[in-house]
Amino acid sequence: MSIPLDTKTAALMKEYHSENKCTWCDGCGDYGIWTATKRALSELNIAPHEVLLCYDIGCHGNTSDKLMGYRFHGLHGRVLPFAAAAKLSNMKLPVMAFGGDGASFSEGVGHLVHAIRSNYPIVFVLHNNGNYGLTTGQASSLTWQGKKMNASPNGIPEHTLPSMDFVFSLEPTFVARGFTGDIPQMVEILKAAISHRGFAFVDMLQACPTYNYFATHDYLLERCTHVQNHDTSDFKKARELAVDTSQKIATGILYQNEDVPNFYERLIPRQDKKTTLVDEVKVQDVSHLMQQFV
Amino acid sequence: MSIPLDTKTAALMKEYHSENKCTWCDGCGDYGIWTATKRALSELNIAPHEVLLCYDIGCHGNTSDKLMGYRFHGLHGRVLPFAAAAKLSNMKLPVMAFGGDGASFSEGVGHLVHAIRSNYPIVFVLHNNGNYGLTTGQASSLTWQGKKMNASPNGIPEHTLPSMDFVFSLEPTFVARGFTGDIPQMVEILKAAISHRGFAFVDMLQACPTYNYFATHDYLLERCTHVQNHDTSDFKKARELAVDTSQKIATGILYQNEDVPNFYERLIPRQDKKTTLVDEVKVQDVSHLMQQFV
Amino acid sequence: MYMSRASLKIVGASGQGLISIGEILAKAFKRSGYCVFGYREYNSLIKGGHGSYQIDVSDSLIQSSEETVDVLLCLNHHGFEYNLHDVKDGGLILHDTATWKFSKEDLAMFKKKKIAVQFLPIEDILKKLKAKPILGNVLFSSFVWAAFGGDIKLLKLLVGERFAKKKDLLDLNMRCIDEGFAYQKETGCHLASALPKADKKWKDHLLLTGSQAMGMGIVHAGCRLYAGYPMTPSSPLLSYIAEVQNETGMAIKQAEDEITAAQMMSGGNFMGTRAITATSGGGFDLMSETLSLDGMIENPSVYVLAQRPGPATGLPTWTAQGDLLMAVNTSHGEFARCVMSASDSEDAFHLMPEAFNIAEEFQTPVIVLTDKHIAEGIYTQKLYDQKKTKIRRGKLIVKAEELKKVKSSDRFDPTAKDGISKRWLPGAKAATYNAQADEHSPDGSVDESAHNAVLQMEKRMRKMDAMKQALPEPELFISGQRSEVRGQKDQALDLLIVSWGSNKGVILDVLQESSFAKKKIGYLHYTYMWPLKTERFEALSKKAKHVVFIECNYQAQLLQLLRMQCGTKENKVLLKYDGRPFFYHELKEALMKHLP
Amino acid sequence: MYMSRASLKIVGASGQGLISIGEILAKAFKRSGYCVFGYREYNSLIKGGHGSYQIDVSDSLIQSSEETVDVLLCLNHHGFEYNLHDVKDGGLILHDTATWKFSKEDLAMFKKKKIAVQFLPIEDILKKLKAKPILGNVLFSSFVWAAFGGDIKLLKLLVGERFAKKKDLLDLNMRCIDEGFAYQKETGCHLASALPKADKKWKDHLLLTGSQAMGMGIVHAGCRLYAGYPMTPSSPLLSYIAEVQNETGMAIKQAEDEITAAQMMSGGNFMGTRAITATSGGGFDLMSETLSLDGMIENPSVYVLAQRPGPATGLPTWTAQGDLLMAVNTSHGEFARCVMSASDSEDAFHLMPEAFNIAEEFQTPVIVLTDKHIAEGIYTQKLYDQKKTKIRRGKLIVKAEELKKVKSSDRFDPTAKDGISKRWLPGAKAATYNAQADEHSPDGSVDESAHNAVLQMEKRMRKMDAMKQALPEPELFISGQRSEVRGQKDQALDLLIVSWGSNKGVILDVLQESSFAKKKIGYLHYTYMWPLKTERFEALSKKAKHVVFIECNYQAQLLQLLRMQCGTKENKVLLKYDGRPFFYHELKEALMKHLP
Ligand SMILES: Cc1ncc(C[n+]2csc(CCOP(=O)(O)OP(=O)(O)O)c2C)c(N)n1
Ligand SMILES: Cc1ncc(C[n+]2csc(CCOP(=O)(O)OP(=O)(O)O)c2C)c(N)n1
Ligand code: SF4
Ligand code: SF4
Ligand SMILES: [Mg+2]
Ligand SMILES: [Mg+2]
Repeated sequence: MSIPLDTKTAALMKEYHSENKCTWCDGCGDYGIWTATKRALSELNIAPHEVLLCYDIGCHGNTSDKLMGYRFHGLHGRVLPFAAAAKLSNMKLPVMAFGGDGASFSEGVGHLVHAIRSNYPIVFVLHNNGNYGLTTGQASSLTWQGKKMNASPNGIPEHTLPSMDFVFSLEPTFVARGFTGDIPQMVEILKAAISHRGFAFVDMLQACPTYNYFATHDYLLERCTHVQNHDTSDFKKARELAVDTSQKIATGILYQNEDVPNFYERLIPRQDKKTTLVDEVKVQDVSHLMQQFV
Repeated sequence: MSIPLDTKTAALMKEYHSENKCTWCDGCGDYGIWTATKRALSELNIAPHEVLLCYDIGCHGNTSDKLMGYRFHGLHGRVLPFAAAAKLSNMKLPVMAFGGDGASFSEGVGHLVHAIRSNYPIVFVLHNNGNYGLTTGQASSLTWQGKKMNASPNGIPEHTLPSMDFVFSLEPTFVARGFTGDIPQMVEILKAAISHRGFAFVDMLQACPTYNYFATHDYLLERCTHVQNHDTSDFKKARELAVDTSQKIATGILYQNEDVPNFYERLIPRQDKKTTLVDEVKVQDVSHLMQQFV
Repeated sequence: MYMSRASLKIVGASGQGLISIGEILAKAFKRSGYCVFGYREYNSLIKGGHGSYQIDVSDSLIQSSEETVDVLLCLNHHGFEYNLHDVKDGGLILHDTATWKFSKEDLAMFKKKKIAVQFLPIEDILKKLKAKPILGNVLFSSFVWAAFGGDIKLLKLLVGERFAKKKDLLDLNMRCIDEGFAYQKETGCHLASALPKADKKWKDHLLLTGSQAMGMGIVHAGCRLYAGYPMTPSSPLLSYIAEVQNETGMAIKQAEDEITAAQMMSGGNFMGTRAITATSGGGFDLMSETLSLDGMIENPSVYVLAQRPGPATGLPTWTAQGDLLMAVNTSHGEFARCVMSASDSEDAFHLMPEAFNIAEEFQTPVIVLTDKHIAEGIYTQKLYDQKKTKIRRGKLIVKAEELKKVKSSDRFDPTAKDGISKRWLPGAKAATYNAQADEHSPDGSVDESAHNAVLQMEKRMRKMDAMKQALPEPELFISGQRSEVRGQKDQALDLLIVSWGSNKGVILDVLQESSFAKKKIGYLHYTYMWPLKTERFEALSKKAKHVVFIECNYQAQLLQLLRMQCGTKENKVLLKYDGRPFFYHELKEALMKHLP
Repeated sequence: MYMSRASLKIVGASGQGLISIGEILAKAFKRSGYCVFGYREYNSLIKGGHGSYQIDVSDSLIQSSEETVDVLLCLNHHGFEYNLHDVKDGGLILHDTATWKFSKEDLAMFKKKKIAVQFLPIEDILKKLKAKPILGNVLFSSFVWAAFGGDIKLLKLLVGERFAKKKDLLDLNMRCIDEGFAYQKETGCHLASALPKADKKWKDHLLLTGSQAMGMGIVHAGCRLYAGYPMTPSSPLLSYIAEVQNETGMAIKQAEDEITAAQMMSGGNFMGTRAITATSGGGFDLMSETLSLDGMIENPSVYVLAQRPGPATGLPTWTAQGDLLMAVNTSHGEFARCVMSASDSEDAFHLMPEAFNIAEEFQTPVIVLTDKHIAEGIYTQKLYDQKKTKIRRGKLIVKAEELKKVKSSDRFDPTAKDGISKRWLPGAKAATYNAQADEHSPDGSVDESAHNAVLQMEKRMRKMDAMKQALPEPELFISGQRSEVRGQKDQALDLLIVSWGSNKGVILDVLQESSFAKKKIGYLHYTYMWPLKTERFEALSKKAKHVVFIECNYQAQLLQLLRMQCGTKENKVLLKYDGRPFFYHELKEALMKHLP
């Protein structure tokens, strides 16, 4: 699985290196996403000071001090709006947001819904380990029904949320699915996501050997299959591929539409501005506004 | 549109009468839902003290003191969890929740998502007027793109949320759509919803002559068509009917599945309990629990 | 020094056009040389609820409403019934319903109080003009304006400005004005006697709401992103900012909820633009977790909290000052914050650059309190002096050569003087850092050691001391004078009034009354509420015969805060918590009782 | 009266089994006749972070931890390095890594402090037994237990209980115990000398965490619905309540977020069951709007707020008392609420029925504060006296004949004495009402009049006065005595200590020390924080030579509240805000300095 890196990429990979030691359990899928993130950025020739990485809270959020880059580690469930506004403020900087399945489908599900329909020009990476890892293995909305979990000794009484159908119902412009056992594929996905025009939803199926004893690394390894000859512009087909995981789990870029303007592009007041919101912080003359009140 | 009421129903309708005068604008669809609610309850022979009606905030929420019954008028976007827990506490009482499109698809969208997947045994009536009425006509997630609204002089930059596809992605067990211009149909829908086993989602397309100048009463009147010969157990067909509103808007009961246990029925600890949670408030002997710690 | 004032109230159902009439007349008065203060009351209903639009005018500065008026303009019968007793002796009631019958008691009262009742045949005139009912507003305005002896040309100009975009209506409007003047002549109904003499200095003033003032202040402050969610009384700010977006070029987001709005505001400020959000109490509750986040990551951030009476939904369209203790104490954990409060259209504007400056200088959240009374109050405002505005960004580093030198661990360096460490923005070619919500080491890595926790807590809390130093003491006013008194810490006062926020206007108006002007009464007005400066208060209160706190809440919240900070001797309170602001005579009489 | 105590600390990486070892040994000590107090430290990581499980034992009541221990059991080298200096003179270090080399400094220190280092060949023994690494925990426990001179049968019984469900493992476990004892004999490593004499009264006590105590108290209180959301340190309560659900028959909902949890708790209570929710600071922020709702609709409601250091994510697995001012002042608008604070396993249980009783009697939200130190502290607890529990539901009407008589307008009748009006439940055959979040008339209809606003605000706030009357004064303890002193308001004290919450245990432990016992030191312990009773404090502080506040926060929040309520003279403070509780010697020494 190790691919030789060109020297430039290798050099950037080093710049992303942090002295802080990783603290995930052995076999945790977060290692893979962490590596793939650094790699994708390096391969895209983005230096640490040229990106903003925004983390939610959870095991995945503990990535925030294990790599370099401008980083933000925020509140449970809230990473998306923070990241979106950061991006809108400086459209020159790529912005990535990372969140857990607990954060994204429970506490923060409203933000996910509205981030998709807003088509913010950011990447969202879902660390999908099917449970609340950091708080010691409670069920998330994506935990399978019938599985006993911390605080759910009888399994959950709710239905498991059909996340992919849900996401597709919101007319996303980019949907991909990766698996933490396949770093090269994750790198490819992330690179495409970072380059996407609007909101890129990336579902990373993540092994959590400590608490997720159903969708294990082996389970996923057996089922995940890279989509072949798939027309990523075919919404209907992509949705079917994404939703039906009964036999195989389709991974790779499932859907992409570059024709839909992103949120910033739709803001009429920003239409022909060359500067960013960050550039424009200065005393603004409001004489013309005052005139309306005389 | 006026149907003769039998005497019992008429007597109950009177019991629901409140001395407080309605305060909606002329032509507001809330009048229709208000009437249909009282009528449905009366026809089901449910007296005011035998029901709990929970209202969100908004123009629709101003119904709460315009009829009798045990009522609750809560916070913006939060009516569902309050109503659900009230119901779980006393399964003997029918519980209805009413909310606006602003409340249900923005501030409280997470509650809607989780109420559907939880299949709580309550009715939810969406007063869908396509805007934030009470706060004077701002856009909601269901406002059409391109329409100028208060605080959105350029129209909204987000996509209009495809509410029906969204709801269906969550595997609902009851979906109906009414139109505030057709009270008898609303009555039929509400009666079925109140009798439903799990979570009944009722989308009432509501005229708002003051702020909604696109999906007007006339617009809706022209398009809304009562479904005929429709198999309400056909999920796929129901979803298509619900989603495709390009020509006609299908109204009536679109989908119903009584085979799915509701949330309460799934709670193992409540499995063979004859009493309600309300009945059980008394000092509980915890000797057996203490024993585990000696 | 008795203030000469006249007042007019338009009453009816919300949606009946009372705002149009009010706005036209208010503008007409101002342009004729009067200082106008406008006050609206309405219920939380779209239409049909009882509403009023009151205009108080004077030749000198006026920022309060009387409880009784010279003219009552009734757009419906309910309004008439409801406000019947609010007409002054010798006043006038106007209405447009030919069929009204008055009760014996009413007629007796009219007689006793010498109140005239004048009917306007609006419907007939409109029919004659083949005009829609909506034009009744212009007819009403025109009649009233004529009765006040107003200039017909001015009114035509104003109405012309209003309908500039609807040319077809313009002509009909002008004819309505003519008809209004004509009918006034016919009736001979004159009001001019109630008016003080005009003073032309007001003509060039702005006439605007506190929300519009604040909105312009926000634009002026270099704020480029507004993320909000509608909630009265913060909605007018959102509406204004949104309305002018194509002129200002700002990015506006009506978010999916208040949590989102707060997070977006925080994200924008973190990235380095200036961003703001606004809400009312319930929405602010939801933002409180984000406030705590901003405290932890030392993020400059600005929250506008527009107060209305709570708890819960409370009285959504009314006013209160019940959220001060909350603003100071809400949000889990302990962290530095600044709470300031707007008082009127003047500081609603000027506080905005200041809020951002303090946020950036101290790298901390700032809460700007306002209330419904300010947000929807209509002020006559001198053109804002834009020259005095400076943008201060504190320890923000932007120069390439300095950026080269920073280390990751400079960002949250706990040894930083005053607790304020260097800040630089994402995207800057420099060492990167982590804005970390967990307790962290200087570069933002998680650090859970006891040693570090103490260092970082003290770093962040030291900013409170620095801020307290930097903030101005509360303003002192002396009865009979309208402008602030500098220095004079140790005045011996007959009475010391302490208050904050929107009470300022009415308190100062009342203190111009001769009975107060001849005593030595001090008014200490707090704008910066937290950290709380107490020195001036302590000095003055020691020498004052009496101290009275005036607040629109139940608990006397400013008094509570002062007690917490410095202890105080027995104080008197004048509290109001019925959703209404203090009115002019009400306050005057209440204060009389406290005069030594 | 010197307390004789011994202590043992297991250190290593989280997930390495230190909890198992700790639990087994703690239970073994208790069953042998010791009072045990357990204290855990760990980082917010699933595995790998440094963690510790400390057991302090004594023959008499003990509720604090020492900073240095008699025995340090190291499960990894980092633990050894990190806690090396926490071993007492003459103490013992145990480890299981044959290859460890010690530095010169370490060896010198061992020598100087007469610290013995003992290696256990865990790996070899397990290999011999063909047992999995996890069984190392039992081996460790067995060796330590043997070294303490413990009874092998007792240990086998305990381990047997633990593995009752995994019969296959049982045999291997027993053999591990034998091997542990055998190896201890071989080494001759003895620890018994550090132990005080056992007292058999402890044998029948419970050994449980504060969360388990609170969980049982909740069940006991007749609470039938728990709606929560995981957040340390409230999660253990959720886990416990969920674990026993099939025994208790309660309905449990792990909600989608804290807002939901609070709304569900409120909905359940509104319907008439008893329902509760629990969270920590950040989650509580999100609940604060609902708190305001409960205040407005006068809904009995119970919120558990388990404190940890903030702001933001802060130190999620550590302790603090930084949310008191928030609990008292958060949420928009002004309304009645009760804030109480648990101190230990005793009142964590007994406060729960009380919380519900107060909520129902005063129809108001109740916030129960706890903190990580209580939630995860391990207490030796006398069997709870269940007989003293009464369910009080205040003005709740359930009888048919009384229900027949109620009018809709009784529900929020503002003339009700103490502000508490009649309450009856949805479904009752009676006049119906509207639980209205808008300001309302007595039957819950919207009423925005000034008159009504005042009446209803005063109705709700009057409940604060009634509650203040009804709540008990803070408890007074005198140095050298463990139980509360009644009456004696006007004791002249050498020193008055004022504190609250989990500090109680360590303060009382320290006050048994002879140097304190011989002075007249009073400890005033607050359990009911709001409304705040001040009479006893005022009386005592007037006559005390010194007053010192002990709090685990930066601002001295209880002191702030007392100032706000009654003003206080200059007070001293002993504050800690590093995420750790006060430890025994630390507090002892700090207090010494305050002795007159
Ligand atoms: C408001 C709030 N509620 C709860 C928590 C506790 N909490 C921290 S992380 C987390 C969920 C973790 O699950 P997920 O998002 O799936 O991330 P994972 O740990 O699985 O990567 C929770 C509930 C919190 N920090 N803040
Ligand atoms: C937390 C909070 N945010 C905002 C508001 C203000 N508010 C009241 S009703 C409402 C939305 C109304 O829209 P909708 O739910 O569609 O109801 P409608 O009035 O259209 O019936 C809003 C934003 C509030 N009361 N509470
Ligand atoms: S608990 Fe699961 S997600 Fe968290 S670090 Fe361990 S393996 Fe990874
Ligand atoms: S604004 Fe619209 S929804 Fe509200 S009362 Fe008027 S018509 Fe009805
Ligand atoms: Mg997860
Ligand atoms: Mg609506």
